[in-house]
Amino acid sequence: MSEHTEQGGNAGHVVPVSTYVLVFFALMAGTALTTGVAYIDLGRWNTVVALAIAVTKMMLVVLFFMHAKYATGLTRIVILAGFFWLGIMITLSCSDELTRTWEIVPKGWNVIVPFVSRLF
Amino acid sequence: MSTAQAVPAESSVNYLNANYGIKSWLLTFDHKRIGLLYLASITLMFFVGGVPAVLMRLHLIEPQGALFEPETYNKLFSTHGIIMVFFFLVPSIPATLGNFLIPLMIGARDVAFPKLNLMSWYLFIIGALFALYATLSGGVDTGWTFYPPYSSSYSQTHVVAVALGVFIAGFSSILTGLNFIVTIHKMRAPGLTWFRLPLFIWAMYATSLIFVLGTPVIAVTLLLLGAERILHVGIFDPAVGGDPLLFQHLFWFYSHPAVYIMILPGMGVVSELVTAFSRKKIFGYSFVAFSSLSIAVISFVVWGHHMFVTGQSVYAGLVFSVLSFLVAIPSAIKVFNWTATLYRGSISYEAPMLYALGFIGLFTIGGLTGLFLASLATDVHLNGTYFIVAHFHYVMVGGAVMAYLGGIHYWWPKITGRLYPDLWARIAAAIIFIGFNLTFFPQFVLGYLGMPRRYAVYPAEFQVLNVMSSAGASILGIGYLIPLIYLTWSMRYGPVASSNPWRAKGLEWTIPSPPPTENFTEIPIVTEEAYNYPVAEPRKYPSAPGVARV
Amino acid sequence: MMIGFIESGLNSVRGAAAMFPLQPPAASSIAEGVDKLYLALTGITLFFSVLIFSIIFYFMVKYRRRSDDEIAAETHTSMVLELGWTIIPSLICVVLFVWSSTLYVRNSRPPAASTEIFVIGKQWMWHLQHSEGPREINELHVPVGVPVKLTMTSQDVIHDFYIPAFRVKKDVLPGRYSSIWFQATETGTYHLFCAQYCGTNHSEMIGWVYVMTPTDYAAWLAGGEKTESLAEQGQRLFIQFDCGSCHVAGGGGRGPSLAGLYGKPEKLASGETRVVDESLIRQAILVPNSVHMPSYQEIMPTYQGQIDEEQILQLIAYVKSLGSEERNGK
Amino acid sequence: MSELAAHGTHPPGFAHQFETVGQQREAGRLGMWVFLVTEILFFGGMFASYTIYRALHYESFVTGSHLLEVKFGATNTYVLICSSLTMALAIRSAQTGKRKGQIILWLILTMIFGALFLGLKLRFEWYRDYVDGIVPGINWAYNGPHAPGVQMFMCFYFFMTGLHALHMVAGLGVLTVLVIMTARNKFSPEYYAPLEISGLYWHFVDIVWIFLFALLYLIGGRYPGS
Repeated sequence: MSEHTEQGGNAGHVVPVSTYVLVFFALMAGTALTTGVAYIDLGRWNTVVALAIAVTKMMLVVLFFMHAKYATGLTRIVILAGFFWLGIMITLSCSDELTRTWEIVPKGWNVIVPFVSRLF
Repeated sequence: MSTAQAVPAESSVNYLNANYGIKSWLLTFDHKRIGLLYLASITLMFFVGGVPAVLMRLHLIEPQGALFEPETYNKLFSTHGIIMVFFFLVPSIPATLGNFLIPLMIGARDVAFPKLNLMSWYLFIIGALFALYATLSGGVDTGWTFYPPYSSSYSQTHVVAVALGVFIAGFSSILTGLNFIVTIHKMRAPGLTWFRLPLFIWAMYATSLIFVLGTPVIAVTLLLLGAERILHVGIFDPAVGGDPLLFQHLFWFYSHPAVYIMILPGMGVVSELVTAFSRKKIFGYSFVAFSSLSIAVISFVVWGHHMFVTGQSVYAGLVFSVLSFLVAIPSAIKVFNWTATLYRGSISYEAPMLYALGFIGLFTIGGLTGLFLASLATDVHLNGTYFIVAHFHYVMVGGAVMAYLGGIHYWWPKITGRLYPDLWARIAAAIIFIGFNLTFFPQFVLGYLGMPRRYAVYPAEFQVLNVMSSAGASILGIGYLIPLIYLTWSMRYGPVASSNPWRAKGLEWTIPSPPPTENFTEIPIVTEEAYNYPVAEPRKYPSAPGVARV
Repeated sequence: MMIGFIESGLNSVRGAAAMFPLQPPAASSIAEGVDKLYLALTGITLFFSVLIFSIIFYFMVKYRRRSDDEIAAETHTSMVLELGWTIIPSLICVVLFVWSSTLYVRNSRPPAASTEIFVIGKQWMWHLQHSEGPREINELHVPVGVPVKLTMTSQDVIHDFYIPAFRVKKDVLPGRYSSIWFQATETGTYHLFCAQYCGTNHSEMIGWVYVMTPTDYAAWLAGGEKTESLAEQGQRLFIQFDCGSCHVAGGGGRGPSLAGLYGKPEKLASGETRVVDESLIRQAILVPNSVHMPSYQEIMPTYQGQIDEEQILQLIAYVKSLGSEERNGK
Repeated sequence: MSELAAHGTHPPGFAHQFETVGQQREAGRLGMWVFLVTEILFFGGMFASYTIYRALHYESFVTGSHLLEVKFGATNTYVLICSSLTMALAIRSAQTGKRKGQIILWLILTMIFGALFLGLKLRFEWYRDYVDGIVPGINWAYNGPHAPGVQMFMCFYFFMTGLHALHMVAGLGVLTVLVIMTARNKFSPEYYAPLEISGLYWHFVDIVWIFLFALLYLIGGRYPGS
């Protein structure tokens, strides 16, 4: 599967056309699926499903089209750092925005559940 | 390490005399020349931002305001803040010393992307021109924080032009940070492992992380603010369900880490200075190195302490408070390690060392007073008062600017190939230290007494302390002018510097002063740790040839 | 003779302290706690600053370079030291966090039986409205020893209500209510500042807080023009806007009865349960559909633009008074 | 520059500050990934605001979402996925040393899909929105339920899709340059870094759209009564 065009690990990885086509069809199917699911009443889960499919599609693009699957550890750390920091921003701003109306100090899961469920 | 051949600067071709003319500067891709372009432009911005500060202190001598209408005063503090934060402090050490030194210190011929580097400078200049245009054509009166709905719906001044300037200058930061990260990862000389890097490089790496991860957020936030102001649509405006506090969250997501953009490079400089002038390996290398990284990371999770009194939820307040305390620890580790480095050293007191010691002292006070603001109960009283003003000036001026000046003095012989009069430099350092404390210490007291910041007029009982502060400011102002004069003088008339006038360690001191355009004739192979000063007791320090001293 | 000397010395120190106060007047029940924490923090700051400064100074002198060719002696990184100056500051921070947060959380909750005063900030003045009716501008009269709760909102930009002597401060935001409370402990006159930059005359958005003995305060309330109480003003508005045609007292109308509603948790159509407080009533008047109750139709029109912040406060006071009447009746 | 002679022959596209071709390629790749991280946080600022406001004004956002037509959003998603595939194939052609005609073909196809995306967006969405009066700040005539919240949703819709479209336009510019460079025989299996790096950017813009489609068009579902 791996076919290097140059000496050492620097060279770009050549991905077989079949893999690209497979990923392509998976992406198309994912789009059809997410569109279709939107017309079924799943309550709160509609958003969860839509986001889950979007994340899966993103993973496919990042891993195969963008060659992250064949990239160095450093590249992967860079990608993860981006999402980690996005996570920091969203979580901590929500920790204020979504808890302002709280009257009583909720305990344990009582904190997490209403907090998370408001996002979906 | 390849040994230095101290070539007399006059006779050799170096980056300064390789070619001449405006074009050779404005179209240069040489990181050293770009560093100097930044040096010139931010020095200009420093004095542009300094004039309003002087006028403000003069105005505040009298409780009713000695000089201006409140409207003008508001524009003065806004201009001072915007210029100093976005156009001086943020680019100060990274863009000048960072650009100049990173390739030299890691044994590279240039940064990874020289064209991008020049583009960063042009973006900075374009951003600065917008800010200057806005200032000259009537100014802006929102403060550097641009809080809506005042900035989006009520202010009658040039908010959009300034925001655009900051937006564009932001991209300059992003590209600089990107360039540095790639350079430090990919351009290190053979043998120069991460734990052999000078601590300045670690600090610049941590700074670049903040540039890259924080700056895009302020960019998009200002974009949203501009759109709200131009199109009159509701994003942060509560009149249509928007939340003005969301702006503050996004703003401080960048602007709190931005404080560390200002101080981390200063910490890096001080690590270099303390080792060079005590001729010792740094105490606790890995602790100092990792504290830089942890400061960079923690800086992103503490922003809510700017919002303890804004009506942020109590729960978020508690989370942000505990995280804010966390950032004190790596800072403390650094201070203790610098102090311990002095132990049994061979300490000399040239001007750069005076700045470095001044930095440690002032940063200690600045950092410790931060504890008052991380503590929820005291922050409620102190937030929005002069206590805040004093605290962040201790960190940013007492800290960052002292380190910047120390660094400029330390590497000046390398940059220009000339020495400056050390006596004058020491006098200036002392004047700045004294002037600084006289200016800002009274403001701690003012803040505790309850005087709010951004007040054009104030109750008469605060006058004594305000006059003290203004008196100190006049000393501080003079202090800043002295280096400008003798450094400019030395460029032409200063004694010629050897390649290593301080007998310091580091790759940058192994090449001629000023360095040749390609930095290293042969890329060095590094075989030793940073700051590997000789230690065996009876041996004499080997004399470097061609040392010239004032 | 000696004693007299010391006394005169002390007096001159006191005189200097009066000229150079290092502490603002402390005139509320929470001021002492905050000041203690402040003092502790100052102590920590002084201790570490002095420590660092003296060590540096000592090393500077002791290890000064005596000849140009001198080299340093070898030292090694000590794990004990590194851990020591990591752990000790961490412990100090933990103590400070717990101390300050306990104080903050305790200070953030007003006692149940607080006198209520409403504050509206606008460029560049403070409107203060007592429940009993009197209105003030840039002046606030409060009785000593009674907990006072301020419910605050802004008509334009963000302001900040700050009384240094009480150690209380809170941003006053447009579009929502924020609140603080205090219990004055010393009679006197104290500064009131706006501490969030709000435009041209920000520094003139200041005033005075007069803390009076209860009898003086009662006299002050009784004096001046006879005004309706806030709830009575709200009731007039309630009639004027014909709110009662839907919100029929005793229930059965197209909207919920408002009696006894205040302070009760209510399940909303969105599935959320919220306590009926000032913010919720305000939202119900301005954006009714966002908080409507499941058993009623979404028919209430918005009153956005037809009613100002002051009138909303009057209506809130009226709704609250309905609650208390019902409870009194039981 | 003068010491380049020391490195023997000058490989195509080799810059003087690097020691080896591999170093240069890795630097370029890392640089682009770091840039994409800044892009994540750039769009992230909007995603964060969107998430918070959506949580606070859920019903308004659902109402606003229903003003958008899923069929156009979905079509454009398909179009962008196609363009991502052709972009990947263009790079592969260069990697494996195919004739330049083939590389150009894939690049042009990518550009056609990109332009198609923008065309659809402009003609069938933004233009109609403008006619229908649901463009906040420019032509706003909406008077249905939840008007303030819907306006806020539409603001975010236009900012996010607008910024995304700007990135597409920039990408089309980059692709044009790549076509010219390919035509001038700049690329070979040894040197195709500009293609590879631009590809990363193009795929990233695709990913942003994948999320925009899910968040803007599909939230709250499209089933009757949602």
